[in-house]
Amino acid sequence: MSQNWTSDEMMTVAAARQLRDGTACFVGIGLPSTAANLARATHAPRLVLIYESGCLGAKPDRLPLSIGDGILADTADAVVSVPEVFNYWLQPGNVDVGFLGGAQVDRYGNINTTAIGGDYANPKVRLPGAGGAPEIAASCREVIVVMRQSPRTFVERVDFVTSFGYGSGPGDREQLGLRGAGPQVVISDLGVLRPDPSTRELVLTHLHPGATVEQARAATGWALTVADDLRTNEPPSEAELTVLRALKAASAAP
Amino acid sequence: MSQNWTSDEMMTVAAARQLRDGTACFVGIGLPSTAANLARATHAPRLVLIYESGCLGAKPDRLPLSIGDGILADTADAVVSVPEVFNYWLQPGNVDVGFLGGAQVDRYGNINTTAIGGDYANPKVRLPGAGGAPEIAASCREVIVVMRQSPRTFVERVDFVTSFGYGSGPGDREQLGLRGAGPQVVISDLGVLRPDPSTRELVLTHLHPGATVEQARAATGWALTVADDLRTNEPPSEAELTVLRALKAASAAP
Amino acid sequence: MAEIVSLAEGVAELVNDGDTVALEGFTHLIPFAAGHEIIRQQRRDLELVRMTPDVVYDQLIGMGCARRLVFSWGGNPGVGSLHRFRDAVERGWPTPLEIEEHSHAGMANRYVAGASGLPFAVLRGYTGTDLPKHTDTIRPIACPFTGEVLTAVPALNPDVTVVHAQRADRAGNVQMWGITGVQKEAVLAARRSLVTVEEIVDSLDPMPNQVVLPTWAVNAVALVPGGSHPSYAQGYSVRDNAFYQTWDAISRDRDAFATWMRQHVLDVRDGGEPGRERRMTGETA
Amino acid sequence: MAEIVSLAEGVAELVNDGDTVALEGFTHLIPFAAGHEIIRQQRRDLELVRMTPDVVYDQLIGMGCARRLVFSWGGNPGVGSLHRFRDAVERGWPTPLEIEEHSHAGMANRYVAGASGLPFAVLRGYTGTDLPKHTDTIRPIACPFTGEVLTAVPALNPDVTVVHAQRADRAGNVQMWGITGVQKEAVLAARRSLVTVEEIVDSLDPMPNQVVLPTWAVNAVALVPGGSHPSYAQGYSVRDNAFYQTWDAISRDRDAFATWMRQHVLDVRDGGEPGRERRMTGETA
Repeated sequence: MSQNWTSDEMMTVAAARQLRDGTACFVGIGLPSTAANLARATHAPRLVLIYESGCLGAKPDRLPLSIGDGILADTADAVVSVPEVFNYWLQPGNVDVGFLGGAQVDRYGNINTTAIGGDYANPKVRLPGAGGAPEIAASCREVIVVMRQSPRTFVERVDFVTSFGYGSGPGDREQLGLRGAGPQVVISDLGVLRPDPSTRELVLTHLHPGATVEQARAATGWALTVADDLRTNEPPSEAELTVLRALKAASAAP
Repeated sequence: MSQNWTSDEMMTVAAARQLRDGTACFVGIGLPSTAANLARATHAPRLVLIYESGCLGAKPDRLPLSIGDGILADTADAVVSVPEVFNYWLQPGNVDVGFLGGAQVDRYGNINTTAIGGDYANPKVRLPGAGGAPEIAASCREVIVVMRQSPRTFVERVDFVTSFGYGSGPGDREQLGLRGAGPQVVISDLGVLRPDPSTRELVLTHLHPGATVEQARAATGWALTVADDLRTNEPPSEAELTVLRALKAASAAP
Repeated sequence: MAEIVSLAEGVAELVNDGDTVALEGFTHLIPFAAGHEIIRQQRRDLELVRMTPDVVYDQLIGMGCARRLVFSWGGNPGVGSLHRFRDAVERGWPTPLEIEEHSHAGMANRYVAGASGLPFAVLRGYTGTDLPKHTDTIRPIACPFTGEVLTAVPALNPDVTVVHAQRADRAGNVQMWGITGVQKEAVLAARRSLVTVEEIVDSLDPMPNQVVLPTWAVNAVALVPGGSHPSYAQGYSVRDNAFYQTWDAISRDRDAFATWMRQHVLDVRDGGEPGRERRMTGETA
Repeated sequence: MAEIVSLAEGVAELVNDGDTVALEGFTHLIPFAAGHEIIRQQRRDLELVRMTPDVVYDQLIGMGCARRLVFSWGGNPGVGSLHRFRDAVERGWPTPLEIEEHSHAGMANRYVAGASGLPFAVLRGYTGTDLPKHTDTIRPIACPFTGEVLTAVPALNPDVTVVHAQRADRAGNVQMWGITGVQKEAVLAARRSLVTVEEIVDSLDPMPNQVVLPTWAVNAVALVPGGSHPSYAQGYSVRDNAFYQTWDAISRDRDAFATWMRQHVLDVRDGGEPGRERRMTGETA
């Protein structure tokens, strides 16, 4: 049976499904924005999209190409300053879900978007850095991480902690006084991982259709634990694929 | 020679004359607002009026009847929030002149608008309190005080320091790290007082036409020093009186 | 998402005895009608918070709703004293009123800290004044980089904040413009919020200098045209300056005050219905 | 009061070698033309400050104008890396680049503190991350009321801030709308400021979500239509997303970069004249 969808589409659809209608979601550009807009166009019409450029409740009818795309301001319920979006909306815990990507995620959900290899002063690869991520990871009620899975991206320990997940395990977030619950779900092109409630280690709970446990293990830089009740996700529905592709086509047009 | 103006009009005119064109002035309602609008309508057309309600560069064509009068927002260059007017405009020293009144002013230019008599918990007279005054007195580059003069209002020591002038004398402002220069001039219905550069004590430097040193001494609660070169102010000009009365008439109309 | 309710329902659901309550609005958009409904529903032991108590808190205090007042300027703007406030502070009538006194800059920053989810705010304020001697919520704080000493004030997080705005849409998004004071901060700092509005419309056309509170940041919206009288709602009404002057005489005398409140607040049965507050205006003119 | 100047005059008067310079604009209204004029006037040893360095700082860094960068996200938005920034950090070309790295929330609050005349700001930030190990301008601070430990960052007070806006009037009052980012704070925090605008008009009609900077808060205004290209000015232009993608290839290679800069920036003699930046667009498309 041949699939009529790509693993990136599956990843986007799986991420979109995580978003509950009526919640507020802090959205970064790229896959998170695609997933959030897909959710709003399908099962979550009242999803509130918040962009760090200061657009609250943006309702774009195509995918914005940058975090400060004019269509976000044009369709927002309110446009506020960048200090305000961080201080009044993110920091006090008004945002339900934060959506983060990254170059590396580790066993405990810590994320690196700063530098890889070498040391900080002389990195092998210099990445863009923190942006809004550290405070999104700290203050959103929960965090969804989306990242393609490989031994270079799913690592035992990130080279640099840009955004704090569960640190070294249980109790670390609480000890630091972080208010949000941290990364509740990590979605890759192979499946879904969730933190074990007691160890906080990321555990494979779902596979996408067609992916195998062996593939997931091979694409993980630590000894991956697989949930006893491992499940397989529903493939993208026709409706999901149609909307997703229309969104992408509309934004590629200009 | 009979005067065709009242001592309140003289006080207002003397206050207006202190305002230089092109400066920014933090204005309270009542006499300060009248004087600032008189200045703008006569010698200082580019005077920038800032009201604590958040109106920057208000240009009312009648006297506003409250600090949040709609005409202030309608004619302002910008309307900002109350936190912003205090934090971004007053606090960093962006305002040249602060205009304060009060129930008591003392020998060293400290002002009381909080309580008179008894103690703080059981005052004889409870006044409105601080409002914007403490930070206006601290952060404006200079302060102009306007107050009718009597032994009850010009006192040796205020019952409560709501707004700091020169404390107990030289060096106090500097020691506290206050950035503004403090009260540079006090204008009453009898004349003008200025702080002595070395002692910081308020000294009578000008009398209004018709007022005498004896009157001023009798209306002051401390042993008033009179400047060697005591001068007499010019009476209100016809132009000043015409504009002042027109402003007042326009605002009484509705 | 905000619920559209009647004013009576909104106050009944959101304002409890003993709550810390902020009714904000800086001269403009003061939520008088909501204050009157709180009086009618006989709330007691409130900690009232407001930068400028104004006539609305003079009424709440005089009617015995408050045990404590947190404020920065307690006068009748452009007129003089708040006589019910003074009677409570100077003579403990009708009940003693505990006060916590700040400056405008301090109060504004306390709301900012509350809205920001921080326990305190930093400002250059109160320096050299007698306020810190009497107000425990003013403390020094040193800059961790320069060592300079500044002033800290704790966050304000009211149990409920009530504001008045020009408009809401049917989804409960709130829009206000003109002088918007500290209302956004006061609403975001609060655990619960109630907004009274002049109008409920299909969609909110953008306005210059608008402040928009999204529906998911507000608990309840009530339609109360004229709900800010004798204050005003820019674009809908003008400030009733004559009423503020009239209030001076009414409020000087305990009996005159009680009579006025009975006639214009307590005996108004249809609280929250359109036109009520406008009728009150006519009677006092 | 702001002076109306040419872009070349504005940069010559306000930007000096060794200055701390902030060019702000969050995706929208990035002052590219002013960055190019700084390159043409060969400023050196600048400490560049900006939340999102974007292509404009990639160009300044690649042309050797900067000795230091203070930032929070250094990528090509929607595309990937800033290759000139990476070349400077990873290989010290054309000169070594010292970096001071923050988060967006930290940078925004540093500007807020700068605009507020405070030496530092407080936030819930950086907790648990590796940033404080490498950035000395992140320190703990305790609440004087609750004892809770939060994070302090020092104020940013650039020597000069440059922003692009939609309009100014002839008196020099500046108006911008749409996504206005951190520009008000960056201008108010700076010792000097330069604003490039799409248009100079007789009077500024109010716009929804406008930010107005009064003329007395700005040093100089220069008319530079298209001055934010390849970023955009809402109501005047759209973002040139294709250019951002094209930049990836141009900037990967030192020689290709140098050639592009010579053709499109250095050899443009009439810097600041209307239409210049638009011509540049056409050539790269």
